[in-house]
Amino acid sequence: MTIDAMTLTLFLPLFGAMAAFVFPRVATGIGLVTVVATCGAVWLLALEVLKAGAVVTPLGGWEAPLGIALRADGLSLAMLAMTSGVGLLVSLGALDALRDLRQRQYFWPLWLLLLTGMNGVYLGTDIFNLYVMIEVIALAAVGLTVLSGTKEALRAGLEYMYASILGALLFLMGVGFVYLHLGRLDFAGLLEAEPSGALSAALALMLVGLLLKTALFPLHFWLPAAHANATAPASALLSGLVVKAALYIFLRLTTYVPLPDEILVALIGALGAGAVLWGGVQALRAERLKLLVAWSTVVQIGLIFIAFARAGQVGLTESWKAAALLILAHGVAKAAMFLAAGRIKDEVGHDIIRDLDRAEVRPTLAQFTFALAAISIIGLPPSLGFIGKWSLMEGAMAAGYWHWVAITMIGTLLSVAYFSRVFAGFLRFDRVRGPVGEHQGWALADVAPLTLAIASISLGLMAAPILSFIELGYALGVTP
Amino acid sequence: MTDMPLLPLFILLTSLLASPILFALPERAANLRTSINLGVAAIKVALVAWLGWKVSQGVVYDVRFTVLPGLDFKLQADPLALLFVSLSAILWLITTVYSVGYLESGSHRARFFGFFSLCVAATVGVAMAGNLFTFLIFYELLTLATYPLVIHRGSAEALRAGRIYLIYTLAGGLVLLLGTLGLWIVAGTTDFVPGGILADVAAEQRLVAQMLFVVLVGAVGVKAALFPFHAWLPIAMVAPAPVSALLHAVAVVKAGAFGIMRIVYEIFGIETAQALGMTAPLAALAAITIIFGSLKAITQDDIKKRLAYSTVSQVSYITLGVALASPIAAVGALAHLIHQGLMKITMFMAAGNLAEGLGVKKVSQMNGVGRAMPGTMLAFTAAALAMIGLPPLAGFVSKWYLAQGGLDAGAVWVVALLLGSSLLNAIYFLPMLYRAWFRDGTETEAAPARQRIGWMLAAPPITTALMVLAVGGFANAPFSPLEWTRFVVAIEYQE
Amino acid sequence: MTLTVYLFVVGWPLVMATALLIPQARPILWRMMPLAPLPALLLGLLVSAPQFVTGDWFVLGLTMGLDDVSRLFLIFTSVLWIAASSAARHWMREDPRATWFAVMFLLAMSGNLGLILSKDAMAFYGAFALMSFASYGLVVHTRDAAARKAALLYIVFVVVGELILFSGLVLAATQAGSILLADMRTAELSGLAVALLLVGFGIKLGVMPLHFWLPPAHGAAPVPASAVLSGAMIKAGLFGIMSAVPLGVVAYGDHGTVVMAAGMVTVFAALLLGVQQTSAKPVLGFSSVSQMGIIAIGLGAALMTPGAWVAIMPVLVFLAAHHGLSKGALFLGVGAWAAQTGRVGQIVLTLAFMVPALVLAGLPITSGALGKEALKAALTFGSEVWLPWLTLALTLSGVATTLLMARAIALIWLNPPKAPASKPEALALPFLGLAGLALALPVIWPLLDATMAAPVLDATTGALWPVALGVAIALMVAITAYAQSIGLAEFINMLTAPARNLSERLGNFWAVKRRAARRLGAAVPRTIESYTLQWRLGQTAIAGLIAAVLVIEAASSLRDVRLVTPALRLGLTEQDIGLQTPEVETEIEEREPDAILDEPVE
Amino acid sequence: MTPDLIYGLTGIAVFAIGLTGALCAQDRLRRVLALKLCSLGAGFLLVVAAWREPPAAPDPVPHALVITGIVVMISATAVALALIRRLQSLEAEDDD
Repeated sequence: MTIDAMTLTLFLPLFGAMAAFVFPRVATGIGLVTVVATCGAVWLLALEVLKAGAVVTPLGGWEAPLGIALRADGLSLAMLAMTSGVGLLVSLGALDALRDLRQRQYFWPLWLLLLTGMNGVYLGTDIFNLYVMIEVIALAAVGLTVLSGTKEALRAGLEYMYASILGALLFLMGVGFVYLHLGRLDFAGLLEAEPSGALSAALALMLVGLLLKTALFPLHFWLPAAHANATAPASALLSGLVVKAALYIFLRLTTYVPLPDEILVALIGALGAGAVLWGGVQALRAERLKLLVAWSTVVQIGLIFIAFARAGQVGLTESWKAAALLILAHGVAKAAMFLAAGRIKDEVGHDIIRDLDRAEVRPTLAQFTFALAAISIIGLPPSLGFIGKWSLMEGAMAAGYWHWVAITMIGTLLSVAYFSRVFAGFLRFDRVRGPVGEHQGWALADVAPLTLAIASISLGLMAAPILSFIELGYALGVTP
Repeated sequence: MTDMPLLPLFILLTSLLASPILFALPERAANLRTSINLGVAAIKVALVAWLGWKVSQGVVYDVRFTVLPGLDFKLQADPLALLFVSLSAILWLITTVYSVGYLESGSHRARFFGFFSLCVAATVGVAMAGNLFTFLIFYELLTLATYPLVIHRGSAEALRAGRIYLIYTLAGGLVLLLGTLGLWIVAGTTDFVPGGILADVAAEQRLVAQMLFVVLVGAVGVKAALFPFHAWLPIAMVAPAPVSALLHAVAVVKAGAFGIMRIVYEIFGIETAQALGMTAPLAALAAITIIFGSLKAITQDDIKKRLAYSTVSQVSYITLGVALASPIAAVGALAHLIHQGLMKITMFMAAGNLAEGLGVKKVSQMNGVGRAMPGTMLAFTAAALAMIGLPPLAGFVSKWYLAQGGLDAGAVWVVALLLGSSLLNAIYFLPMLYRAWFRDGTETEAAPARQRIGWMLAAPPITTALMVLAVGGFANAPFSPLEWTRFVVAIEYQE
Repeated sequence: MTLTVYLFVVGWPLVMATALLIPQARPILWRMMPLAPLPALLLGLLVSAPQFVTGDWFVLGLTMGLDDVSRLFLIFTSVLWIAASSAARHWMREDPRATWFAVMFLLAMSGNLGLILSKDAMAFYGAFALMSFASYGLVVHTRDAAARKAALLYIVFVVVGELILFSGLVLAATQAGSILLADMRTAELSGLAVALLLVGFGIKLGVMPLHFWLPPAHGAAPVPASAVLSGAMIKAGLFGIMSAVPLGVVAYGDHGTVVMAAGMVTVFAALLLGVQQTSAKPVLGFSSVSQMGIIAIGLGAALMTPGAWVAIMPVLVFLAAHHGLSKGALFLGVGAWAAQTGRVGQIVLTLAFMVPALVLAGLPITSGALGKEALKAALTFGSEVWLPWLTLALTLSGVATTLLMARAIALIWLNPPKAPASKPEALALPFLGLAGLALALPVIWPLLDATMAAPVLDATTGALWPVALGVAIALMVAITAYAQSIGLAEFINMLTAPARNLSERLGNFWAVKRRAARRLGAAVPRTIESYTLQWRLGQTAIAGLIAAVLVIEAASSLRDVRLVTPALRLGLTEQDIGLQTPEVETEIEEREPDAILDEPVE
Repeated sequence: MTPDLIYGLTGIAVFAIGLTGALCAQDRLRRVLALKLCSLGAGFLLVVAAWREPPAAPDPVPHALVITGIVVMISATAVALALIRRLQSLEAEDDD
């Protein structure tokens, strides 16, 4: 067996995680090197995919349906690229954000484990492997959530743990049904399956499990607390990347299993709408900056599901692209936003929105970064978020689903409203006594979030190549 | 170097790239900041001049790359774009000088100039956008970049104004997004093409086309301060004077008016719009705005608010000229785009000088300011008289064409409207001039802190006032705005 | 001769006005003041008309020039300005606002000369506006209550006049298809256009009922300014009518009747009003109004009967010059009299004052009498019905003018006008010069233009139009008076009050609703949140969703038509798979165009 | 009623009980246990999937899956328990 890029992508972080755990003193170095190396591997893989359309590697030489096959196509590679790219920048941001030695020691192994899990999800082709990977992700993510060690974080982490494991177990139950019915678990098998009661049950269980893990309204109850109470880099990873793994599986599943029913699609869209509205209202009420950002994640996930449901059942062949664009956009922008929020909290000393304008120190660059990320989250041009929203609305209008358009517009207005609360806090000065240092609080640590934020804006101008890239090899049957 | 296909992009980038540099400069590096500001502004004017020369030579610029399948980011430099680009480039240079002087002792200068340049980039982008999609991008960018300027002072009042501003403009932007999407779905393209792209659609699906018209024009109407979407403009006057001057008198409202032009002429096509029966309601709306704005202006005591309402009124001249569907009126509308910009920027800068030099912010405090600041007030006077429409000042020329256009379109009421509006203009401007020149200032009112204003504050309004004189006085000269306008109208009406 | 010369003639006063902004240059500029209109006078005397020059670059194409009529206007106007500037030099010597006066004076001068030289509507309108607006500064100059009131009235009329004029010119230009005054002059303008032009210029001319501004303004302005206001500037109205209205080309019977009737009323009503005045200058102002009535009679006749124009036109020019010189002299005379410190000087000047007064009233063989007789003769070419009345009116106007002059002289003594301390003889000189010219006009006139100085002929018809117009104007006047009494801004406030109240009430209503909504918006999410937490709704939703998805799946498997294919194959490999029914395929095909085309309509 | 059906239904029932517990239980430990039950139920189901008519050997793949599942669940339980302990000690500190 030769060591190819795909195997590297999967195992580099795993070995990195182990090494970082064993050698805590050099954990930081190991972590960074590993993440960079993973990025390199993803890059190599991307070149292959560009050449071949889709690449399949049977792991350990075992062929499907029994063995573990890894498969990379445009969409999975886009997810991988986002994960490793955002991960690299978050890692850089973490260098500054994690001051505590203990935090640093645990952060790197957990994060590398998380990376392993996510890479595994994006490369996996059979649903049991996906189950294992989402469990790995869940454990690592819970570890990251409680990294700060505060009581709130522990409570939130525990809640997250329950939800996450329950979601995974629902998925596992679904896997059991599938095996019972089909005798195989790979995507290709699913693709050829005839609809049946067992498959329907499996689908129901798996879907709900995934929805619970992605925190789609009303299953979002664990998310805001978990994301708001974690340390900044952890929040960035959790919000930007982790929920995307379950979303990715959701997209794949709905593509490979018998087409979801029209009513089901509508139900998912309706839940998305609920998320947009309820999340927006809660974000308006949020008192702390990170909580607001966390609620905005709920909103965005709702939006992604609306994108999925934008044109009903028949539109699903195209709708996944809009959803994928929104996933990418949100991943990059939300990571930037959480890192920036963390920077602001570090500099100002708190993140209570109402009192931001009393601060005498204004970390301008971090605030600017926050604003840039907000542009993408709100969906203003030319950001990637805008392109995603455009695709969503375009599809919905073309199919005559005007209610999705209306919901999207309301969501946009809501997001403007809650983010403008924050901006007002940044830009108001009359409540401060004494001069305000405009350029105070700049640090090298701002570079990582700023880069992410700029990427989230400028990627919008590259939407066409991204779109054609994620279509590469998406059809499973076409590949060798 | 004879042909540079990316010239429009460079013009856009000059101010776009200057902005991060300006952000990053420390607050104390005033000299460096000033040099960068002025340098970039001057380079931009030079590039625009070059572009103008090239375009008049018949060179066609078309910079594009694909964003989504079939949907391009597209910059073009057609004569209409050039009209607006040159206006913003030249006024940017002048306003930069003014802002440097104005903010000499102010705070947050790095931020101010950073966003200021971003605004100009957005304006230039709006001007050169080759399709509605690109237009939308820059239109939103303009909103975002102006918001920090509106709330620059950072007070509670400024923030309130900023919030209202944001709500209006972003809601407008959202509706524009909706309209753009609708257009994209219905027509399959969003390109600006003289003569319009919707003739077929309008013939087949009249109602769709009509709704599209309402949505699109309504959306840009927010920035153009069309009644009843005008409320943000007077409120946004809490911004510092250069912002009010360049942005609210020129960039933002003009972006709206310019958008109306693009949409009516190059998305629908004037004939189609007329056939849809949409031009008459638009003209009526513009007429209401003209009268309403003037009436509101009369009751304002705050100088900047009065000017703001006057802007509401005056910008609708442009809309009116477009909506009359007569080439002559179109000449008036386009010329007014330039003329109104020059006049209003002069007045706002003069108002800023009054506030800076004398602490005068209200009309009732203006007694005798003419003697205290003769240069500034001369400039103000020239602009005010031009607004009223006295020849040979700029405002007269556009009003003349609008009136002729109204007669040409068979709408005699337009003449009456223009008369009424001029009368109202006179009612709110002449008392200001009267107080400034013919009343003696009392010690308590006009001379609390008579600080000298530097040349950087004094020169810009005088310069623009001279331009007001020049564009009116030499309206018939080659390369004058009016001449260029006629050229543009010939294209739009495909004569 | 080039455009440069014309621009110089018009621009020279502007240059001087600009130079006045430099404090050091002021003394010498004051000394040069009488030289400001000199280029214009030289142009008028030296150039033999007609002449046209053009400058394409200016405004919408600038055309200037001189013809027979404008040349004469130019000459007497510039003479008046020279006299007035000489007087102003001394009158303003001690005045604290002298510089202001000079700037406004020069601007008005430039405008007045410019409008005479203009041959296109734009330039004409611009110059006209410059003159009118600059004169505001002259009227308001003393800043006392009377001056302010007069100035307010003045500016209101000016603004309204300008607007009406603008619309008239726009209409005329559209109908004539050209902005050249000469083309309008020969085009068949519509009745509306002519009416607008007549009203616009009529305001400047001060013909009743458009005269309200005139006497107070002429009374309030400093003496030198009154002289040009009354002598030169109101003639701009006449000049405008003669330049832009197609007199002698098209007949406008109704307009003519109105103008003529207004003229006749003016001649006498001005007398009745004038005699009630309590100081000399307003009386002289009313006398101007009265005299303009005479000119209006001539214009009215020509409007009615185009054929009469050839005869009437030279007479009107002559009358204009006559009135300009004598009224200028009279105003300067008031000033000169007031400047006298000794009784002897006063008596001498009173006697001198009588000379232009009598000329104006129409003492035989003076220009006044000649002018009126010539007009009577010319009127015989016009409407015959009106002729006896007109003749009678013209005759009686002599009596009226005499009465007014008497009143003026009496008032000089009873209510002596104020004057700044200055050299009495220096002020007397321009007065005497003008008075002399007024007296000598019958001799000088043929020297200037022999053909224009040879007129005589007849007139007819009329209707009862003025009543309707009179009622309308009375209403307007009532409003104006009211607005004036409470202040203009206040008046506008009052007009807009209902709208403001409404918006305020709406605003309050909204504020209440918004507060309520905000309270609700704050309370509801909190309630829902606590409810969801209490009942662990999120957890329950998991079970609910599982059930829901199962039900949906079960229900859909029971239905007949169902898309069962994985989404992926729909677009890509449908023919290979063969699971898909053709009906479904067509359904998709139909759906898309439908969705695109029809949905928005609904 | 074949053994595999009984076994399968038992598995589903165990899962359902676990699910109910996970959704309804308030106590932290009890919820962990409920989740364990769920995982057991899922395991049952997979084991059923391995069942073949007696002469044939059972399918080995599900067994591998079940073992993997158990391992994963054990680690998850460990993490959960560690968290609970940490949280409880923190809360105890607060109470003091």
